[in-house]
Amino acid sequence: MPGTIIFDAEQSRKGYHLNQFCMSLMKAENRERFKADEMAYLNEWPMTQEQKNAVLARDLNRCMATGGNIYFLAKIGATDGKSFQQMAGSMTGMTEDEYRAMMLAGGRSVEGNRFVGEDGDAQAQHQPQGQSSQKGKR
Amino acid sequence: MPGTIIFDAEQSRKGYHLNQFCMSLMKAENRERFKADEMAYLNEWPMTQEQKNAVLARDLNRCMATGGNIYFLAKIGATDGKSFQQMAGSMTGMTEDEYRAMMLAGGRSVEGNRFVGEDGDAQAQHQPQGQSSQKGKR
Amino acid sequence: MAKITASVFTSHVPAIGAAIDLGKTTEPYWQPLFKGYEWSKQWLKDNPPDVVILVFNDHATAFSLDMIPTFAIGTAEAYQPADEGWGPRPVPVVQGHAELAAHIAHSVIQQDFDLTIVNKMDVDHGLTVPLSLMCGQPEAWPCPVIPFAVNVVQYPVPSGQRCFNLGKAIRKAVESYDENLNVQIWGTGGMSHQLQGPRAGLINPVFDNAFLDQLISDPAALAAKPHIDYVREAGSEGIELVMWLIARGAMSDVAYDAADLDAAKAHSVKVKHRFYHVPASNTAVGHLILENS
Amino acid sequence: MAKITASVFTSHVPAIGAAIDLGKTTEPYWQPLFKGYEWSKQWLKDNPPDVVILVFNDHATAFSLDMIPTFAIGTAEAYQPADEGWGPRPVPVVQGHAELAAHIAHSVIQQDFDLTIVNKMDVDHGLTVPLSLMCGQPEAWPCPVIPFAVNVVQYPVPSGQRCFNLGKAIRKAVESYDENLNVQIWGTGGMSHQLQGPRAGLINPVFDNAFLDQLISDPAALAAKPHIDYVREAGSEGIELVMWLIARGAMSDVAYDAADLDAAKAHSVKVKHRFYHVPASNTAVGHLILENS
Ligand SMILES: [Fe+3]
Ligand SMILES: [Fe+3]
Repeated sequence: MPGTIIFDAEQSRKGYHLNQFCMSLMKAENRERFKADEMAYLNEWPMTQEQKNAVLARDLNRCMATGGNIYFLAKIGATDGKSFQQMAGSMTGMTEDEYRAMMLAGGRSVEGNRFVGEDGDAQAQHQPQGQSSQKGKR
Repeated sequence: MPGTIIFDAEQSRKGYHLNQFCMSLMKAENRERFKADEMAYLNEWPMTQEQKNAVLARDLNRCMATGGNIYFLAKIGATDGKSFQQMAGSMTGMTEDEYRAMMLAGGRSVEGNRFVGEDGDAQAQHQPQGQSSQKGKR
Repeated sequence: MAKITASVFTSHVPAIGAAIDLGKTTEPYWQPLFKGYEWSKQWLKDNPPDVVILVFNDHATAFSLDMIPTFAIGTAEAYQPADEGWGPRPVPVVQGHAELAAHIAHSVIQQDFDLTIVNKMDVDHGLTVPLSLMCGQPEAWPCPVIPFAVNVVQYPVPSGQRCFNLGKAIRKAVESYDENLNVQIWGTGGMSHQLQGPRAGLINPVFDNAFLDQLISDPAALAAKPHIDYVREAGSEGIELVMWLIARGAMSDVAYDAADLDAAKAHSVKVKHRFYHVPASNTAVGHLILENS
Repeated sequence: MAKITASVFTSHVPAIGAAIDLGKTTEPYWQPLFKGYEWSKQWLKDNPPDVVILVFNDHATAFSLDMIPTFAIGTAEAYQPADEGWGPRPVPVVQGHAELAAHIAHSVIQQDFDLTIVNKMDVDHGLTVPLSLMCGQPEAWPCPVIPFAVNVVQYPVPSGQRCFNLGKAIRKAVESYDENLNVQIWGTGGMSHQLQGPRAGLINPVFDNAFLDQLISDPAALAAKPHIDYVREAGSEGIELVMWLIARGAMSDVAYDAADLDAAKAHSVKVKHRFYHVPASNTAVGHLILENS
C-alpha cells in the first residue's frame, strides 16, 4: 500500500526507545521537563540521532520511518497541544485547513490508493500533497 | 487436598496488596527500609491488619490464608536470608532439622495425603507436625 | 444465569471525547454525529445492563512495548481514566466487576484462549469514549464495566476468525455464571481511518457499510476477511474493526460449534439502531445496536 | 531452514543455583545431583545449539499480579538476571535472539495462540538455573536464548493439552524460519514438590518416573492429564510439569494434526540421557535429553 507502514516486530525493535520516550510524556512532570529543554530530555534516551532530530523537527513521517508508531508519537503531539487531526494532516504535506476540508468533504478516497504504483493522491508521485507541493511545482 | 491452597483469582484479589508488598522487596533499598522499620514499611501498603500481623510474625500459613502466594512470600524469606527449604519447613510445624531430615529421607509421602480426611501426616489431625506437636501432646 | 442480551458497536475517536468534555456537542461540526447517538442513550436507559463487557484496544497507554498482550481481561475493582498526554479526561472512574471478570477469565482460558489477566490498568479513550457516547456525562457510569483489551497496534494482531471465536467463548463463559445478570458486550474502534503517512485521512464508506451489512447478516463469513483487506480498504487503523467480531461472536444466533447449529438457528438478532457518519476528526464513525431475540 | 534437533528437560530449583554460585557442588548433599548433569554438559558441548528456546515460569519476578500473561515470548536483545530478594545471581546476561523470537511470535499467534510479546524482562532462577546446570559457570552463555514464560502461578493455568499443542505450533514456526539454525527447546520446572502449608515437602517418585516414561513414549496421552492429578500426586508446585509438554510437543515424532500422522510416524526420538534424584531442597529433580532422529 502507498504511504503506509505496517508496525511489526521489526519496526517495534527499531523504534523501541523512541516509542518508550513517547510514552514517558504521559506524565505531566515529564512533559514539563521535555518542554523546558527538549534536547536534554531526549539525550536521556538511547535513541539514534536521526530519531532525535525527527522528534525535534516534529517530522512524524521521519519518526515513523525510524520505527515510531502513531499511537506512541501521538504523545508528542499531545504535549504540544495538537489534535490527532493536526498530527495526521502534518504527514501529508497539506495545510491544516486543507486537510480539515478534505475530511469534511468525505476524506481521502481509496480509489488509486490501494496499491503502490496507482495514481491516487497518496502515491509517491503526488507527494507532498496540498499547497506546499503546488508551490514547489510552480 | 489437605494442607493445600489453590491460588486462583479470588485468592489473588484477597492477597493483591500483600503480594505486591512482597514484590517490592526485590529492590535492595526497599529491603533495607523494611528491615529498618517493618511496621512503618507495611503501613505504606493498604493491607489488612491480619495480613500485616502475619508478615510481622513470619507466619507463612497465615499469609497464605489471607491471600498470599508462596512465590511472592518468598521475597520476605529472601529478605531475612532464609532459603526456600526453611520457608517451606516453617509451614509444617517441624524444626528445620526435622524438615531437612524428612527431605533427605525422600520427602513427604503422598500416601494418606491425597484427600482431606485420610490419615497422612499432612492431615489436620496431625498438625502441627514434628517435635513442637509432640511437646504439645506430652 | 447471566445472559448477554445485546451488543453495541461504535467507533471510539479521541476527538469525540474532547468534544464532549469541552461542551462542543452542539457545534455544527459535531451536532450531526451526536444526533446519531441520541436514540442509543435513551435505549441504554430503557435497557440498563448489570455489566458491560467493553472490547477495545489500548493506544500505547496501559501497555508499552515492554509487554504486548494479544488479549487482556481486566479483573480489577476499578480503573482510572488515563492521561494520554492531554491530561486525564474529566470522566468518572470505571468500576469493574471483579467476580464476573475472573469467572470469564477462568472459563475462556479453559477454552484455549491464552488471556493475560490484568489487575491494574488506566483506561484510555478506547474505553471511555464509547461510555461517553452511550451515557453522556453522568456523575458515575451506570454500571460496572469489564475491560477487554485487544492488541491491534503491533503486528501480528489476532485474526478476525480468532476474534469471532473468542466472542463465542465469552458468551459460553457468561452463560455459565450463576448470578442472574443482564450483560451487554460492546465492540469498539474503527471504522475506516488511517492516521499515518501520505495516505492519512483515508475513508471508505462503501467498505464500511458493507462491513455493517455483513456484520449483521453473515458474521461467520465476515470473520474470514484477512487483515490485508482491512488495511488496504479501510486504512491502517481500520484494522480495529476486527474487535467488532468479538462482540458479534457473543450473540446467541452464532453457533458455538457444529453441534450447536440448530440452537443458534433458533435465535436471531434484531437491529435496533444503525448510524454512519463522516467525519469525526480523521475517522468514519459507525454505530450499531443489536439485541438477542 | 531452522530445525529443532533436541529437547532438554530439567527441574529449576533455586537452591541448585545457590549451590553452584557458592561453590558447594562437591559437597555430599549436592554431589549426587551434579553428577547427574555431567554427561549432559558434555553432550551440550558436543551438540552446540545456535539458539535455545527455554520454556520456564516466572516466579513472581518479572510478572506481578498487575499483569499475568498465560504465555509470553521474549523478543528482546538481552535479559538481566533478576534480583529475587537475595540479590541477582552472579551469572552472565542472557542474550536473546530477537529475530527468531519475533518470527516465532508471528507464526504462533497466527496459529491461534494468544501470546504476550515481551521486550523487557529480568529472568529469574526458572531460566538461569537450567542454564547453569547445563553449561556450568562460563563467562558468557554459549548461545542466544529465547525465553518463553508460562503462567503456572495463578489459576487457571493452561492445560497440558494446550501446552502440548503449543509445542507443535512452535516447531512449525521454527521450521518456517529461513536461516539454517540448530535449535533446542528446553522444558523446565517440576518434578514433584510442594512449597506451601502442612503438605510442604511432598515428593512422589512413582508419579515422577511414570511421568518421565509417558513423556518419552506417549506424550499425546500424557497431555490429557488434568491439573488436579498434578496437584494431588505431585504437589501444588508439581503443576510446573505441564511446561515439559511444550518442549515435548515440539519434537518431530509428534503429529501436528491428523494429516501429519504418517510424517510423524516416520520420526522417532532417542533418549540420550535420563536422571532422577531426591532431594534438592524441597524438590524431586528430573532430567531428560531427547534427540530427534
Ligand atoms: Fe482506536
Ligand atoms: Fe519453578
